[in-house]
Amino acid sequence: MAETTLTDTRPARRPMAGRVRAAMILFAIFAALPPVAAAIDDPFLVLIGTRILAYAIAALALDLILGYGAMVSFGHAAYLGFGTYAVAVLSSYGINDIFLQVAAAMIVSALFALVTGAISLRTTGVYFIMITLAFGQMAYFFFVSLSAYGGDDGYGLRQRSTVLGSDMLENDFTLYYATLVVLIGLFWLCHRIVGSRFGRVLTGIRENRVRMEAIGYAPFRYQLTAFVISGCLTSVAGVFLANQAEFVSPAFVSWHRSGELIVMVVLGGIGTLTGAIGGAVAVLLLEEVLGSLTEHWKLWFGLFLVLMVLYSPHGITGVFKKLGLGGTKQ
Amino acid sequence: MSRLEIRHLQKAFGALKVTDDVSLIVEPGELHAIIGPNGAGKTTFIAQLSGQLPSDSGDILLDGQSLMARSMAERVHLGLARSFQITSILPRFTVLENVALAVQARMGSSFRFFAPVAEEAALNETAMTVLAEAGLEDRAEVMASALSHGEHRRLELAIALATEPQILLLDEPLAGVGGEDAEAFVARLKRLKGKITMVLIEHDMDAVFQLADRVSVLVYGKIIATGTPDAVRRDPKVREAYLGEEEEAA
Amino acid sequence: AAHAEAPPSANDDVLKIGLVYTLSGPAAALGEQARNGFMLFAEQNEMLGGMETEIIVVDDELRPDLASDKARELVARDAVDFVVGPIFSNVLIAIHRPVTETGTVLISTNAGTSNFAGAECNPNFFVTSYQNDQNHEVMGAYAESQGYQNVFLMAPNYQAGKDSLAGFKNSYTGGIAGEVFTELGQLDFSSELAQIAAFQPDALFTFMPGGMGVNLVKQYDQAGLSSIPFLSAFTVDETTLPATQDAAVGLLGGANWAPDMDNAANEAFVSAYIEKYGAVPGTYAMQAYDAAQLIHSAVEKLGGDLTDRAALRAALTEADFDSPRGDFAFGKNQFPIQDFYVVEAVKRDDGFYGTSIREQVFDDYVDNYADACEME
Amino acid sequence: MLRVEGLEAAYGDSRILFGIDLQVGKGEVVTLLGRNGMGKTTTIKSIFGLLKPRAGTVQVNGEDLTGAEPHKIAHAGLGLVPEGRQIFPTLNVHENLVATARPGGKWTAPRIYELFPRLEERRRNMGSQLSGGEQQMLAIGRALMTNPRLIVLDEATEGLAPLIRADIWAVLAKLKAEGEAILVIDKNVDALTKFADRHVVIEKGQVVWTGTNTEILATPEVKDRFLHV
Amino acid sequence: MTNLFVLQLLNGVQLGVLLFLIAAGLTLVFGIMDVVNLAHGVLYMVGAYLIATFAALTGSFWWGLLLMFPAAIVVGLVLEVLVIRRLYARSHLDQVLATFGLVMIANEAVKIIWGVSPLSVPMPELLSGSVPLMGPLQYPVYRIAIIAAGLAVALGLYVVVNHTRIGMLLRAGATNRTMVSALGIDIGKLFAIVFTMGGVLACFAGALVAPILSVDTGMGESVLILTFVVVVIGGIGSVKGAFFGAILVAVVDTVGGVFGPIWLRSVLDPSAAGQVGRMLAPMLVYILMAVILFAKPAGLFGGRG
Ligand SMILES: Nc1ncnc2c1ncn2[C@@H]1O[C@H](COP(=O)(O)OP(=O)(O)OP(=O)(O)O)[C@@H](O)[C@H]1O
Ligand SMILES: Nc1ncnc2c1ncn2[C@@H]1O[C@H](COP(=O)(O)OP(=O)(O)OP(=O)(O)O)[C@@H](O)[C@H]1O
Ligand SMILES: [Mg+2]
Ligand SMILES: [Mg+2]
Repeated sequence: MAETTLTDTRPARRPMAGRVRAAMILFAIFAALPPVAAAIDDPFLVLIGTRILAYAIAALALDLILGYGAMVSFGHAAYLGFGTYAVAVLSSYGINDIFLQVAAAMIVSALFALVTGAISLRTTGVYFIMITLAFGQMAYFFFVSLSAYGGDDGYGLRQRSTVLGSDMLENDFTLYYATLVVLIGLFWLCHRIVGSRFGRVLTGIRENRVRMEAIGYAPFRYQLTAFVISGCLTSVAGVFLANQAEFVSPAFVSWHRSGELIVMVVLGGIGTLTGAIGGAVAVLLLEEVLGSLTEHWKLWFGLFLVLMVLYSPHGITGVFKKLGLGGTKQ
Repeated sequence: MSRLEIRHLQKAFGALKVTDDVSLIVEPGELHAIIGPNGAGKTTFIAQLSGQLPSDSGDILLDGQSLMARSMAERVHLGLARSFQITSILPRFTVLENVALAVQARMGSSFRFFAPVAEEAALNETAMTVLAEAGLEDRAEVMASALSHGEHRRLELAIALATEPQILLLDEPLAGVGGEDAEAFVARLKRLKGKITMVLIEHDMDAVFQLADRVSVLVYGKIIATGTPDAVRRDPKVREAYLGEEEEAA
Repeated sequence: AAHAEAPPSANDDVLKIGLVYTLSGPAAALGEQARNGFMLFAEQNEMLGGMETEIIVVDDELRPDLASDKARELVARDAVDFVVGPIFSNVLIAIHRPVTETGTVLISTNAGTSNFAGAECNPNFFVTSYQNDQNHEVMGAYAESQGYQNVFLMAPNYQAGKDSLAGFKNSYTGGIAGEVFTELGQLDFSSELAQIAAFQPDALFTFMPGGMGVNLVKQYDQAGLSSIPFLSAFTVDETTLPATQDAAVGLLGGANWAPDMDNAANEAFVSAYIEKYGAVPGTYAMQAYDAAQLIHSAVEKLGGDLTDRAALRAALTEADFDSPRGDFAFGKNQFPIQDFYVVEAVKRDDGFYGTSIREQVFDDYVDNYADACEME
Repeated sequence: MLRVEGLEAAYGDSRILFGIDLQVGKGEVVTLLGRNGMGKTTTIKSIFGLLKPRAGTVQVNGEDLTGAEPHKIAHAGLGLVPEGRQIFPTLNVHENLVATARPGGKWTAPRIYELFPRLEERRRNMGSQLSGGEQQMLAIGRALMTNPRLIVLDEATEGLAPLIRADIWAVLAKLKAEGEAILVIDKNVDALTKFADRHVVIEKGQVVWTGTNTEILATPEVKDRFLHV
Repeated sequence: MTNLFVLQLLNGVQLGVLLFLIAAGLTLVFGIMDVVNLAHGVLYMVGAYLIATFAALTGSFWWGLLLMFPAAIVVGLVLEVLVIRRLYARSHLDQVLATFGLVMIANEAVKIIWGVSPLSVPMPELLSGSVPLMGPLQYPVYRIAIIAAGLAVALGLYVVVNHTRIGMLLRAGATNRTMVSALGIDIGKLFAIVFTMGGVLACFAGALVAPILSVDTGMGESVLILTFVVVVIGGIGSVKGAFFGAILVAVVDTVGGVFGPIWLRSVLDPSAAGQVGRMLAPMLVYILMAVILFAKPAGLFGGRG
């Protein structure tokens, strides 16, 4: 979405230190959650927490291409699908090891991203959004047609994944911390990618494609690489989601999920990585909290979104910056 | 330094023949100016040379090697760089980053995913050298969008030079640059002369006649004259099509 | 996860029940009926089973991924004794394991998928509705009995749709004029109706729940196809009749009950529902009402002591209450054994639209999967 | 006609203008001179309300229009040829001319085509498919089509061939003869001195010299010091 | 067979015309004002609810339709003034987020106001019944009326956008708002009018389908994606594109849905054909879009990407 960024007058990338600090604070809070949940005797918090962490991984992966590459993929839920179904399909054949499942999810995702990305990258802007939606929907209907795995009814898992033969993930706390460790690892990875040579080229292409070509870059290769990386990382989120929900279904692959991922990233503040994580937390927590307060929570959630856009142009990151937290001065 | 040879190049937009069988040789180290009325096809010609626009037919040879099948990026790696008539930079990158990206394009792989690029001394130092030559060193940390028009033009050239081209295609580098800045700009191009082969499009006749070794006049897709600045200036066809009487007084 | 936790909340004297229904989106009408049905009984009997009762209503938004968390929240955080719901099969699959593995009882008041009726039957899982295939089988048997030779089949292209046509064919042996899968959520059936008009079958059998059914019925009428018998399941019922009104009158459906059934329990239920909610209850409401009755009867039997899970299950299996549908008993898979009917949409004497019993098709019908259940 | 007093403006935190005073009378041609980056374009933007002034006033025909919406200012009789042309890329040449035209004055499409025959040849071309110089001609034509009483040209001859540039000077001289007011920014100071009435030189956001045409011709130091030409 | 084909073609055209009515407003707002409005589907739903309400109040479809228009104008204007107006200068993603919020608000509000049960609107007497088509086949009058109304709107829009000064200004404003206003045009007012007009068209489409479809809270969402597909296939901002895109999508969907399986059966064995057919049928529209965008990355009639 090249024109998307035109009205945005912020610098392409700001000093990272503040954001990393904000992410650290977030991670510390995450790490403290299970003890707190245990202390107040509410183990359910850990389960919600795991779901939030898994979506945070997906949002992070999406921000890599959306925020830094201006590739607004509206079909990213497909990769959640490859992740969740990798768990379901392999476990139905007795393969429960999480490393094998992640590897399978990534390989399938990489192939899918490679093919659909190569086609989608012929287009830009809203056309890109829609063509990725098309591929996302194809993946969706593919999963719907998997009668052996319940079609659109979905498929309940009989057990969670194992880690090198150990069933430690059956413990909700362990699953939570495993997801957190993966999130932190991937955040670090994305952070490095964004600051690398590759990341700078990617951002440059977003800013001015023709100029980048004129100094000798072939944009397609870089964009496609980023697209594939993002797809693979998203599928990791799917593996953890399947373990959290203990069942898989095309519901994880519907365009609503893709849209929700975009909402998380944009609400958090695009192109900040930390924002994507914050956005995932905000969206899912608000759903939880508003949902427990009122039957008409969607009304309030919608209102919140509208007001955020109107009054805080840079999402949640913007709010924190205004409050003097998390961001760095320019 | 390279030699550029253009053979029977063609390009049409619908019925409009914008480049109409153009053949031209740019000798190594030469600064070859192309002048011509507005809409004559000069920018189109540059776009064809750089690979931004595909050509309908004809051939472009760089040191004897055909460029026709090469992409824009590949041509840059072969040493062909260009500047844009309408400033084209990365507005939300700093001035330094704009140039460093061009340096990076030349210096090895960009498929490096981990090492922080901002700390790569080699890139930054080379970029600073280029900026210093362009007189932009004290603007290095400024967001490129905040530069004035004149500074934009300088940055535009600096980016092109940072790719260390063998041949530089300049599309109206002086557009909107006035006074002292323009003089400095011309002086800068003079210093580059002989080191790099250049193709210059410019409507500022002072600059053209000061800088060019040879001048070609492009009128509606066809080259109507090629020669030394003096010869071209005296050519009545050129006066009629392009220069008018103003230049006589100047 | 495998939590072998103690049965939750066994030590306090509040009876906690979680309702999981779809209460938003286009399918919300179904969830509302079910919730109303359950609440009707709960409010008539403030203390279910003689215990102080707390009911937590949860909207699953027809999102299975979300529902599994919400169900777990009910079990882990709210420590409910029973989870009641849902409407849709995909939600059932998502919440089944999280609820039952903790020892909490799950009572489905609508969805009854084949896996949970057969090999995966579960002592903590009860169903007050039917096995999903049964209503379709009713219509198949009816078509068979009418001697139709050429039936056109149509269902949305998703799992339940495929199951429905399979169910119909279980008990129908005649010819098939055409078999069409429409898009899920399709609104305009002009193209399918054109095919029906071209084929002129003996009858149409369709499964078009919710808004799809409303549209199909209206367009069926408008296309002038009313002369072709319209056999359906979950298409013409009390949730859609307010929208289709006259267009649906005379269309047939398969069901385990209709609001005009002639027995005291039913009269009490229907009139109370109409009075309270100003609408005619459908099967969704009736089955949820029965779930409330079921809990009431079992808890009362145990005198409010839910610590002995085996005793609780035994009390539940007895199904000792008066269902508005008359005969009701649990089979060994804890799915109902009940009668099935062909019902017809009518304009009722009170001005409302509703379904009405036309004829009984099955008596004390056991679903086809019960044999595969190895419980007890 | 136009009176600007104490105009101050900034982009975010960076202040650019520090009190610009400027007047253009009826039928007067005034130039705004200064080296690159001194704030000429910023002045124009502030006058047109495209950038909200931080302080100072902008009056058109005695009416205070400081910070008013751009369309109100334009309606008061100002026509703009902006820096960088800003042609509408999705409209063809003819549409570019007529879309924002304010009929009723002497400028009509045929007259513009008479002025720039090249535009007539390309009249079905989309704005995005014009050469740089053609776009520049179109921008001037488009501003004239609003039949302004004061036309403001920001680097209107940038990128034009010498022949065309000469044409434009001739047009401006003609406009002046017809009594129209002009505010012009251009680096060809020599050409300007042939028909301008007064000159305003700005440096670093402040007016550092003003004077009549004769004064500037008589004091070459001005050009040396502030313009370096 | 040919009869059926013709009938399906007609059905496709009718669906296409309806899609066009919705897509036209979307493509205008999108292409011309550069606003991605996810809440456009909501307007379609609101149109249906409005006519349902007014028709029930007055007891007449025609009065309902007549009253729907001023109400739709009010809805459009309020939306523009309160929210959309502030989104013009914002990035597409911000617009997506805000209008997504609007969708949630509207769906919930509709639920609160009208309840969750679907409503229905009676078919006007004048347009009920069918006309005989070739052979034994009939075609409902009401659907013919929809086709006629859609074609009339299409023509009108085409003229306005491509051959009037308003149309030019809109196109100009889409790419460079500041310049248009610097040349003396009150673009704010102009955009408000266009947005409202697009909204009214969507409401009109909703009102038109109310007699044949059920009026429920999900109807906005179900058309939204399809409408975007139409707009993108046609090329953003092109009314002509929206028209042909809508017809193409609808015809491929209807005709492909019926004749695709028949064709599949001729190349595959029946059970495989059934399976493949069921998997492909819902993908058809998306496959069409992917293929078109692959061949023409800016849609059939699109200029910009
Ligand atoms: N994409 C296009 N489609 C159609 N015509 C085009 C397109 N691009 C350029 N043209 C036309 O081709 C001709 C040559 O344009 P070009 O930009 O090469 O001219 P130029 O010589 O650089 O002029 P200038 O000195 O004014 O910049 C112009 O008449 C222009 O209108
Ligand atoms: N959008 C912007 N944001 C921040 N600073 C800006 C912006 N535009 C211009 N500037 C700064 O304002 C100053 C004045 O710019 P302006 O464009 O008014 O100069 P100018 O006199 O028109 O120069 P030129 O002759 O190069 O066009 C410059 O230093 C420039 O860097
Ligand atoms: Mg040019
Ligand atoms: Mg300027």
